[in-house]
Amino acid sequence: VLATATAAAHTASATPDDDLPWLHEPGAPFTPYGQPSPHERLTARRIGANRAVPGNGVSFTPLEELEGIITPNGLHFERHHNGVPQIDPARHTLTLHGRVKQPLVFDVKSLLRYPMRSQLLFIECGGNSNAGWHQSPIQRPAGSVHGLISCAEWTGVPLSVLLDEAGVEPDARWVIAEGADAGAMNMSIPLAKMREDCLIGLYQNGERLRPEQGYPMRLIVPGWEGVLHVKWLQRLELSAQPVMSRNETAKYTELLPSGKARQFTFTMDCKSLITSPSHGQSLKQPDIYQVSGLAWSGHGRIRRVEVSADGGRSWADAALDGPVLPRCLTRFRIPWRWNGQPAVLKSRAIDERGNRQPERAALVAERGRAGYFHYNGIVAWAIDDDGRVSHTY
Amino acid sequence: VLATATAAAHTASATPDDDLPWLHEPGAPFTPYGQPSPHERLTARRIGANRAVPGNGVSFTPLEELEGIITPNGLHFERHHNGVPQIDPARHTLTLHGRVKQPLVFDVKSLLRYPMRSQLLFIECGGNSNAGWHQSPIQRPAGSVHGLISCAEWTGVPLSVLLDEAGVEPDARWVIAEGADAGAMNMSIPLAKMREDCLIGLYQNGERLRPEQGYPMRLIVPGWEGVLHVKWLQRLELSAQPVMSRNETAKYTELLPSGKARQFTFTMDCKSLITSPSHGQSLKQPDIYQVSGLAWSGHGRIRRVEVSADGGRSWADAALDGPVLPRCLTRFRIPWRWNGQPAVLKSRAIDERGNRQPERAALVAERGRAGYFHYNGIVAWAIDDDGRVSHTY
Amino acid sequence: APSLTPQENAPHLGRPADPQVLARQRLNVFPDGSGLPTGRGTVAEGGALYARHCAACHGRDARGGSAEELAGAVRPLNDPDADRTIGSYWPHATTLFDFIRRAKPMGAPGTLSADEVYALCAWLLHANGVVPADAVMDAQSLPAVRMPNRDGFIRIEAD
Amino acid sequence: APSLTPQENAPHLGRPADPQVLARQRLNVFPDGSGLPTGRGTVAEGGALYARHCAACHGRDARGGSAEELAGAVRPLNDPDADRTIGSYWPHATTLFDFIRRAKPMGAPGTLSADEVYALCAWLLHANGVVPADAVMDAQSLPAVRMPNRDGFIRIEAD
Ligand code: HEC
Ligand code: HEC
Ligand SMILES: [Ca+2]
Ligand SMILES: [Ca+2]
Ligand SMILES: [Ca+2]
Ligand SMILES: [Ca+2]
Ligand SMILES: [Ca+2]
Ligand SMILES: [Ca+2]
Ligand SMILES: [Co+2]
Ligand SMILES: [Co+2]
Repeated sequence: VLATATAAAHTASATPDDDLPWLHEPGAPFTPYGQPSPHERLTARRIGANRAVPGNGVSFTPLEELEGIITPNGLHFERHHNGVPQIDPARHTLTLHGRVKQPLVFDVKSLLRYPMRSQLLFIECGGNSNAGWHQSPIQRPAGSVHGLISCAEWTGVPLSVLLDEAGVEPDARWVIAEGADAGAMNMSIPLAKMREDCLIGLYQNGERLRPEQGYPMRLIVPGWEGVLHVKWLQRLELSAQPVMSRNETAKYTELLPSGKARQFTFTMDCKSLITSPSHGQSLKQPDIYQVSGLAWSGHGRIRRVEVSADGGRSWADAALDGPVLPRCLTRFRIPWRWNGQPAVLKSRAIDERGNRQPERAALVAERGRAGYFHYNGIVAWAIDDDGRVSHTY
Repeated sequence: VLATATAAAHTASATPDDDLPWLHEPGAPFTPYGQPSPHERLTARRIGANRAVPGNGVSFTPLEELEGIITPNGLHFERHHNGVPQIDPARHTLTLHGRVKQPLVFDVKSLLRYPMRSQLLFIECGGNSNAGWHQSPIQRPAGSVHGLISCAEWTGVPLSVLLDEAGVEPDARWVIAEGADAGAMNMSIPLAKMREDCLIGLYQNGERLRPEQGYPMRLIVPGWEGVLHVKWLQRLELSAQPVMSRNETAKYTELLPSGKARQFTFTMDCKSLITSPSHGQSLKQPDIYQVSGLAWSGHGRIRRVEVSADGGRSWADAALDGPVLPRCLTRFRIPWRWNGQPAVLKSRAIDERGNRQPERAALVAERGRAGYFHYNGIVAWAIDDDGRVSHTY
Repeated sequence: APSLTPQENAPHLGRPADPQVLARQRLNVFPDGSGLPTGRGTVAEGGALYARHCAACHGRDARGGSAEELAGAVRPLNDPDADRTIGSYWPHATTLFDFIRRAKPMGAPGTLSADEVYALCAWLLHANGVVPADAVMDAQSLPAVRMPNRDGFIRIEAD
Repeated sequence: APSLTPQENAPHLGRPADPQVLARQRLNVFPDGSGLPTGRGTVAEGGALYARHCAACHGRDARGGSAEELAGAVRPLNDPDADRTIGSYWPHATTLFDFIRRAKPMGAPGTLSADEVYALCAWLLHANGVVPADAVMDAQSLPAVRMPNRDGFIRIEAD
């Protein structure tokens, strides 16, 4: 019945060129599940995959394209070893066994019946920003270097509830978590941490987990490195000792200059970076610009973020966008007048425990450059006198 | 090079039927923008559109399928009058004129240069839950009755910044906001509210606004009814008087039994509903069930939510999932032991200003049943002795 | 750090609006008639336009179609099933011009001329018994129309 | 409201696990050998399996392929560009069994038999100079292998 009238040309006000077509024709109808505007398709995860094993590698959250603290589900970063398993939730179970009084098996429907808690938390890959160890600063956008971090509202069942149901043997100290991916990745996590605040994650920003983030269930280990948040979780074995899996010995350990290696470095350290202005952007003319960035710490809340526009000679406090939450991304903002001359922008964070984000030089002095993981050095952007922004040390 | 070996049958452990195929084949590769699991495609917006005008109507957020407080962008509810305009951001502008010293035009790129703020806020349509006015309770899932509400982290430019740039004439009292949809919907908003906390919304849960939620820019009017958050915002005219548009006279006004009608009823009142258990679900056997729901108020933070399992004879305090934020959804939870007998579950909220969610009878007594908008009566679910849940009064 | 947290924290990137463009694009019509363009329309002209552009959804005599009832109110406003038509409920006649010009017809909104919108206003007001059959609506007569339910509203959060 | 906030707030919906299924599905292998299945494999058998399943990505003699270097470390661990191979860096031989059984080969993980995994462990340990050419790996000998970098790790957040 909709009479799609041949839009009679405007009689009185002939259609000037600034007339917008969408004002004069019915728009698109309703949809069951929305998608971003086609005009925003460049806001996407940048993929770094192994040519020989397409499911092995990472995809980065484009931090420089985003604002606020929430990462939309479609842009949450990925780190997989052999692709994303396409799991049928009806066939998936969680087995809790080992040093327990009664080994138990839970299916997905049952777990959805348990008490839950929601918490806004970041997940950061241990290898995030690892290019920072390189001798010369990598010339790529902020998200393509530091984008192995995302933040969501995770909802799930506290581990403590399931541990109580199975009954934990007194000599149990560790929980070995295993995923149902092609490689059944396994990690050892201290039982005390699992009891304290870990969740069986079931929801991500309100909807059920996305396949790339562990559907139908994953581990959530607040503030600790990404690999421990085992995706596609199918097994929890309690034991007196860690299993010493490949990803807690050969990988996710940090070689020191001495030749010894740090192991079981769980907590993601206090860190921040300016997302705008950042590499690849350009300041058209001298003017006021909004410096905006993200800060976080696995130890708790961010207490303070300072920003420098002269490479660290002087600093000013940035405003923190509330609510400032523990183990969660925090957005900081500070206006800056650029005078058209070369400048270097930096941010440094301090968390509620007093941990400070170190300068790169101090971090390298302490840890050498062969550690690969846990890079939380101060990130600096150089602005040249044409306003072009690039990554610098 | 990936040697897709013909997966030699497990020699030792012959493949039992419980063996999961995804454990033994590489998973899916990385993607630029993720999508929900196909196993979750039933979690979608339910559409209620006008047969003659497909872009006129609503689509509901499936609240009963979600958890936590964030609505994922693809499930944010829709209310449109003539479809979703497909706007090219390069051709879209915001014109600020009328009772200003200097009328100004802003393009999208420029607005992205302005100071911004992020805030977690609900947007609720004035017509949400309007079926509650019907004589008999509507038998549809919770989201299909009460799902014209969603919650996101909105990031945008405070109106006050643009108003200061244009310079406001002393006699200005109202701002007429107009969208660039097929019908250029216009609404009058008090200048004082616009200055106080309104935003030009540009980001939704971290990414740029979605088309259905107003891309490339919309108004955000914290705590006030949805129609005022004008989508696809293209014009702000300051004036001494409201324009008395169709949507603030013929619609979005509430007839009282006296025949007079309430007008300019901006703030969404204190409200709550249990999302689980809720209509259409069923409790398989007597056991402990987690009662979970949402509470919100346009006046500020939720102070308290009480839940009753005996139709309101007795009440208990539910736990509120932190952080409890002003003008934002708040998740409440309380465990409940169902004894297999018929029961009636209800929730009632109180906000920090002392406003209380009324029983339906009291609301109808005060406002009659012809008001259509601003229904915030207590929502009740009846459980029969087979555990089937249905909507009741 | 002098260059950080400068005196002013916002850039000034608004371009001065071109008065011609402002005038051409402005659709708001206020109860005092401000915003009404020059032009005129009669009840008869409106009737023909209504039949062509609107009757398909709103019904031949502005009621009984698939879309909103525009005229022919029977049940009063204090009836539980009150009829809320233009004549029985709308407080301002100028709202008709503001809405029809920007939103109608649904298939091609904003494509009616000022004369056509004035004519549709005339016919709809006449169909609601608010103006006589020979009424002519224009920038002076439309705002002068006194709607029956002019005083039917109670402002709750704005004075 | 007795039925609300009951004594216990969680249901008990875990089903007791079937010991046979547990034993069949369990992949974890601990440094003390717990979890290792019966079976055995020789360096020679491992060499043939490595050539067939692994060399394509890890290189003929476990280095120089597109994937990780598994053997042939040259630069020591205190060198800025240290080689971290199985022999130079891994602290436990049992990790090899745990990882290869669950994750290899990449195209069809978890499809190698216990014997085949023992054989691959034998060959890889031999290629790294950790066990002699006639070594046989099984549930007793594998955990007994002393890896060169056994004491190369400092536990930071766990004792
Ligand atoms: C294709 C169907 C269709 C056509 C053609 C159409 N309308 Fe409508 N009209 C509607 C719908 C549907 C609504 C309700 C819109 C809404 O909810 O925003 C409406 C609403 C209205 C209203 C507001 C009524 C109220 O009480 O809120 C008026 C006035 C109106 N139309 C007049 C017209 C005129 C004049 C024309 C012709 C120039 C016209 N319509 C053509 C479908 C149509
Ligand atoms: C299709 C390519 C491919 C094939 C075939 C393959 N691998 Fe790998 N392998 C890789 C990749 C890529 C990695 C790094 C994986 C990661 O980052 O999780 C790896 C990692 C490893 C590691 C861990 C090395 C370290 O230091 O962390 C071992 C051990 C290993 N492979 C052994 C084998 C064995 C044994 C086989 C044959 C049974 C095999 N691989 C077949 C690609 C392959
Ligand atoms: Ca919480
Ligand atoms: Ca670590
Ligand atoms: Ca210059
Ligand atoms: Ca905020
Ligand atoms: Ca209202
Ligand atoms: Ca019963
Ligand atoms: Co036009
Ligand atoms: Co198998």
